[in-house]
Amino acid sequence: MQAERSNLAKPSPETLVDIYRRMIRIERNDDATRQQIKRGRLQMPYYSARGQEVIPSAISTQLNKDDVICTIYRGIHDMVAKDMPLRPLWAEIAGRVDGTCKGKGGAMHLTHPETGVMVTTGIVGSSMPIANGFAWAALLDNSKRVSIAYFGDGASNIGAFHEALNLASVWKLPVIFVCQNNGFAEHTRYENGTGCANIADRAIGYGMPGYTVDGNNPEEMYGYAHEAIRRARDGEGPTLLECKTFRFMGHVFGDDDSYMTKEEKAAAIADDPLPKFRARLIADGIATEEQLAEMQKAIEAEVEDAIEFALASPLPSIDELRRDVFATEIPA
Amino acid sequence: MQAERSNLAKPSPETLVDIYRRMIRIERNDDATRQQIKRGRLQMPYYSARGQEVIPSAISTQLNKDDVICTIYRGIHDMVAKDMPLRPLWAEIAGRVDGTCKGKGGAMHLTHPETGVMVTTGIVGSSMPIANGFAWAALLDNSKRVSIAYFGDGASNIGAFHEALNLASVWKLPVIFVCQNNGFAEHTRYENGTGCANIADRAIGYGMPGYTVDGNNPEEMYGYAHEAIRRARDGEGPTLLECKTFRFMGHVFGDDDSYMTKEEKAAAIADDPLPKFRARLIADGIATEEQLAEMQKAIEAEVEDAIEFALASPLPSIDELRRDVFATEIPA
Amino acid sequence: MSTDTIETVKMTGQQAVSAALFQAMEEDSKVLVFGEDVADREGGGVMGTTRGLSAKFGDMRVRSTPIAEQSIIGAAIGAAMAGYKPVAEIMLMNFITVAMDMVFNHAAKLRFMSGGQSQVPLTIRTLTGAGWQTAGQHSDHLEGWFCHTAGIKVVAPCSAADYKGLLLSCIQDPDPCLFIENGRTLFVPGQVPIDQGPIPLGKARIVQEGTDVTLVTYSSMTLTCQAALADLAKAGISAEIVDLRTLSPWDKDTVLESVSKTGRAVVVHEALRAFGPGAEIAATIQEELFGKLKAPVKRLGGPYCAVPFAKVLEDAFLIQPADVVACVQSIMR
Amino acid sequence: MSTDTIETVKMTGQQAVSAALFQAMEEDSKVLVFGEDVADREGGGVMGTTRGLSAKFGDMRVRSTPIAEQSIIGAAIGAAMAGYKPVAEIMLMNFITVAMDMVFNHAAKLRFMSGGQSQVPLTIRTLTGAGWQTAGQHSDHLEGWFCHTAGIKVVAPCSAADYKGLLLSCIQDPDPCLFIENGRTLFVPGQVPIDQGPIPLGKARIVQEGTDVTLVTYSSMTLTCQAALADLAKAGISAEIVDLRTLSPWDKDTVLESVSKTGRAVVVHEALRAFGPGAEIAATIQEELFGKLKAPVKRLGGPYCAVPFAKVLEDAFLIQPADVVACVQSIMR
Ligand SMILES: Cc1ncc(C[n+]2csc(CCOP(=O)(O)OP(=O)(O)O)c2C)c(N)n1
Ligand SMILES: Cc1ncc(C[n+]2csc(CCOP(=O)(O)OP(=O)(O)O)c2C)c(N)n1
Ligand SMILES: [Mg+2]
Ligand SMILES: [Mg+2]
Repeated sequence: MQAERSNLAKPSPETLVDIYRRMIRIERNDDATRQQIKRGRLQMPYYSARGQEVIPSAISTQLNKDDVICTIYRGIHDMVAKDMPLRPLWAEIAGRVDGTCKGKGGAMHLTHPETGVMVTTGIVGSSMPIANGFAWAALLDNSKRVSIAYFGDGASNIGAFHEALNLASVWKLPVIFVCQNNGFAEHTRYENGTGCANIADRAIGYGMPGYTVDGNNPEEMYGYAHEAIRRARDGEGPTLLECKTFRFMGHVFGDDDSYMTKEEKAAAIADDPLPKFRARLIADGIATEEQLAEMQKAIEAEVEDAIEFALASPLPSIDELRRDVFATEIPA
Repeated sequence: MQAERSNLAKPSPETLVDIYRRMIRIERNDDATRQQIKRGRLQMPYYSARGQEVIPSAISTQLNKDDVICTIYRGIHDMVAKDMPLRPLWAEIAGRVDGTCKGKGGAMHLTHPETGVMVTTGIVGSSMPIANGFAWAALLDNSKRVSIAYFGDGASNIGAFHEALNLASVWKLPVIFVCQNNGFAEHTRYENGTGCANIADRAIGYGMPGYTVDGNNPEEMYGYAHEAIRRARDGEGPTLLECKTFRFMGHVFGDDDSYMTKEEKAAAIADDPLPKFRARLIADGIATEEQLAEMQKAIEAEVEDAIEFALASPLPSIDELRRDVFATEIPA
Repeated sequence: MSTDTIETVKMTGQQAVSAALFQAMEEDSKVLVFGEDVADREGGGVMGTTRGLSAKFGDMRVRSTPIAEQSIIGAAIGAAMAGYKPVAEIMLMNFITVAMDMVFNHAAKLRFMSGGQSQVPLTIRTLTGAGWQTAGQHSDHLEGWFCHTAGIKVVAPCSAADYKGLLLSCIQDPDPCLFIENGRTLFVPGQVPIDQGPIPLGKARIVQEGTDVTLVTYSSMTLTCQAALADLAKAGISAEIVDLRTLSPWDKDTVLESVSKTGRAVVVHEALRAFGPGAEIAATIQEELFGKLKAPVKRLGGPYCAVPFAKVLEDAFLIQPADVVACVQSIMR
Repeated sequence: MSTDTIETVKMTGQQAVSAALFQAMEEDSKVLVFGEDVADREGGGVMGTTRGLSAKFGDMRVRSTPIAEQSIIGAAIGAAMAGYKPVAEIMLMNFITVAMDMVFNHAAKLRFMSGGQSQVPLTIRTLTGAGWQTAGQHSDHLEGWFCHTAGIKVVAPCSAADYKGLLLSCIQDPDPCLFIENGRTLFVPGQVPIDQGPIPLGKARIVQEGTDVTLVTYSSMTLTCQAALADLAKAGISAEIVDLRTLSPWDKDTVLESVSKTGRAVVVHEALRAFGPGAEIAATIQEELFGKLKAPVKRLGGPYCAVPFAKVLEDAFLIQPADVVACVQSIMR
């Protein structure tokens, strides 16, 4: 489905700058993560979202702190966009006590309720049924809270997607299903795993609106997200947003890209939304070179600080194996 | 989607009579089953398909013996339509050694490979992923065999439906997904469990044709089934058929129908496809009163014989608990 | 164990479950009930167990769902994390197989993986058990899988009073609980104290005191063991019956105390014997009471096959009182 | 056990799995391989284990699938019933939770429920195990669930030769088999007889002969037990290591024979200790060898929690050689 661009809400200049702030914060953080892994200071499989910054940034600029997200292993960009503080984030991926999860969850299971990051799952599709529960709770609370489920294109082929979208529609839940369609599921090209031309085509099967959006276009992403959020807050029910994008670093950081062509990868990177958007902001006089450089410096300092904080944080005690299994600690 | 009625294949007079033969055989067998349960000669939960006779009859008249079906607990009509012999069928639901499954599977798990009844599942949705496997095997065999998955409207809301239809589409499998939409899932009305107006609307989400068909109209059912079977045999891939119908006996034989209105039930029964079709055949001179009475008497005799055969068949030995777990018997 | 002294009312396990749900929803507005056909519009449950709840508490707190167990448990998890206490019904235990990811990878693990930030005070009610000729896909006792899962409690009552008291405790518990109803115990009437409140999880119930052998059991097999008492007595054997009621965590102290006294133990459950819950109990007893046992710990459980349809086979599949008697006798000499 | 006499080649478990797949597909045109990313177009598997198969046997016999485990196992079941021998890959064991209905209610039961008419000669390959910091949803050893399921065989090799020989047997077996690869054993090189054929299912392997205690183990913990041998020897303890290799059906005879000789047994596995596979083995040993044991049967298994992320916690989660030594010493006095 295509809502006419014309009547899509437009982001204000301030909002555009805020979207950029979230994007550059995601990118700087991602870059630093890859550096630390290369330098052997972090050990973990890392699912970089480099290239997908626009999607959660354009959405999160319209979210409140108490709006919740359920995301996936490739979700640190979604968390950073939701303004998760970087110190506990880094302490977590470094497996330290000051991590969001005391080092017990790790990069694939970061959780930070204060900023609305409720669930990060490593299971394809599973963010969606759980997001419904938060949306149901919002209705029960008579709150206008919105619940967002982030997932990938490949995840739209698993049963949980189907069950979750149907339930959300029947119950008219204030939830938004955000498919970050980067064209690949691990090594499988979209069309080799997915029966339909656009994932948004599936929305009609649930009686909900579905939009195929250029996930690298900040204005367009903002506009469709605005409509989906409005529907949720106005009690009109769920929306499916298919956001087309590309992941620059492959499935897991370090894998070989033999399953994609050099050309398509080069083309995608040449079309990197981040520098393009930055140039646009300056060209249109929405922000100045200096202002954005300032912003970037501050963010780089924040990242640096988070890394040092994380690596200085102690390792968890093995007593943690007996804690948080249940509310009450398991006796030794 | 609606393929124009005009270019649908039309059943020959002989075929119409054959469809009726299957329908009356289903109905007589169903009636006898309910009588035997009432008389206490059978103990089992019975999921009558009274009212849904047209669907598998119009399909099966176009199937070969080696075309396979995977059906569900409410599936005895599908089996009878596929010409499963009644003696082993009855012996099975009576739990006897001469049953299709030696009495080990029962009414919910009848299996009869000779007539292509490969799987009967008691799990909602599970007939579909397995039917794909038979379709894949047909491709590997370079055979024109068709695989049919029968399921209900409620089953279209479970994950297995989604995964199966998507895989079938991506693999272009010769499988037909036949949804017998009787308007209820146990006690839940269609619209209270299903997000879309028509289940056929979901087909586009898999890039396959989907048709909403009057499942009580033999010609229409025949025509759409013909198109789906043609596509499968010609290597054009899967089709979703949503066949609208009604179940006269509730979810499980004996349940109270408080969840449906007397009016809708009365209206459906007044519209019983069986007598209507019978009258049509005679009115149009396609068959004579005598001919159909003859046919019915023969079928009633077949049913009678099957009942007597079944109830005379011995009970299984408890050694059966050690048999058929694996290919080799488990030592006592 | 005797309830003569306090005022009781006679009700079935099903009525006790219903009473617990009404009481819990009454006492705590955060308690929700949902699952397939649970609302009154759908007849208040296929078995009628949840009948009247939606009429009383409204259709936002009591909701019927599509047939989609992953989304049922998923929604329950999210609502629980958001501060509610959902009681999700999985109509029959075999159907939980389509929701194992939600139960195992999520409900049971989210508290741990989040370093204690997330809590999932969720109760899953489900019904199962052989005896109704529902055959291979509607009768299995799968509690063993969940006992082998860290982060979820497993409860399997037998008596009407336990059905009420333990369900109340599951609902109040801050962690996920699997509450298993059995088709042969659910409709058995029993005396339930009129003011029956929560019964603590993890505490067994001595159904019968005895001196020669301890029968460690739960759910349907508690009835079977009770039915064996007369013949055991005839054979001059005094059996003590321990109904675990909660399987995970199970009441090691009560079991070990009883077996220390009797010197013999037979573990009896409907679930398959092979790699079943009884193995954990037997392995623990032999380890803790090594050298103090008069006989090896025996286990009775379902044979290694699917639940068969034919009545004669289903009866053979289920452990019968005579099997219990024979097994006990085999270790009395 | 020594292979010096016969000609061997050095390869990892992964290479052995690949060799078995090539050999099986070569020998029998009915053998199929499919799962997520298994074809060469997708790189021949995320780990490269199936690399080269689709190039050699074509993309009808070797197919990559969408991310949809229910439909993967479902298609495998149908193809198996239609006369093929599918080897379906579930990338990691935790993902089988979304396909439990297909495995449990269907693959394992169809032969029985059909009275022997249906056969499901299906092999499910899956990888798991802690040690790679993949944390709570990518590391679990769930074999216990399948051992407690009637109608499916469970295989969990450790050595490269066993990876090859047992996978060949699973593929040829007329019934469903779950073949469990472990991330810490899969890449360990070992000597494999050049003509390594099928190794019978249900037969254990004596990895090390000894006289004082029997270590009953499988998969990753076979390596851990071997690593404990030196310190055990230092402590003057001669340990016999029995690698079960097949868990269901397991090799009772070999285990009982060994324990009859040593008089002591410790069961060691990576799966959670609570209600784990080790309980069945311990319960069986105490029952069969009652009165003949010098010490209680001990069990070592994963602690009751999810697999943690931090390396220090993951190491503490996994049984270490020192834990094995300490446990053995506790029963030597
Ligand atoms: C149920 C399940 N099956 C398989 C996997 C393994 N896996 C992890 S990520 C992935 C690809 C997911 O692709 P997509 O949904 O497009 O998300 P992306 O990684 O592209 O962001 C797969 C198959 C999993 N985590 N869960
Ligand atoms: C996975 C699963 N969940 C729930 C059930 C219980 N159940 C049996 S039939 C049924 C209703 C199915 O409705 P529908 O698909 O419309 O088929 P119908 O019975 O109307 O023919 C339900 C919920 C089941 N068998 N399997
Ligand atoms: Mg993707
Ligand atoms: Mg229906």
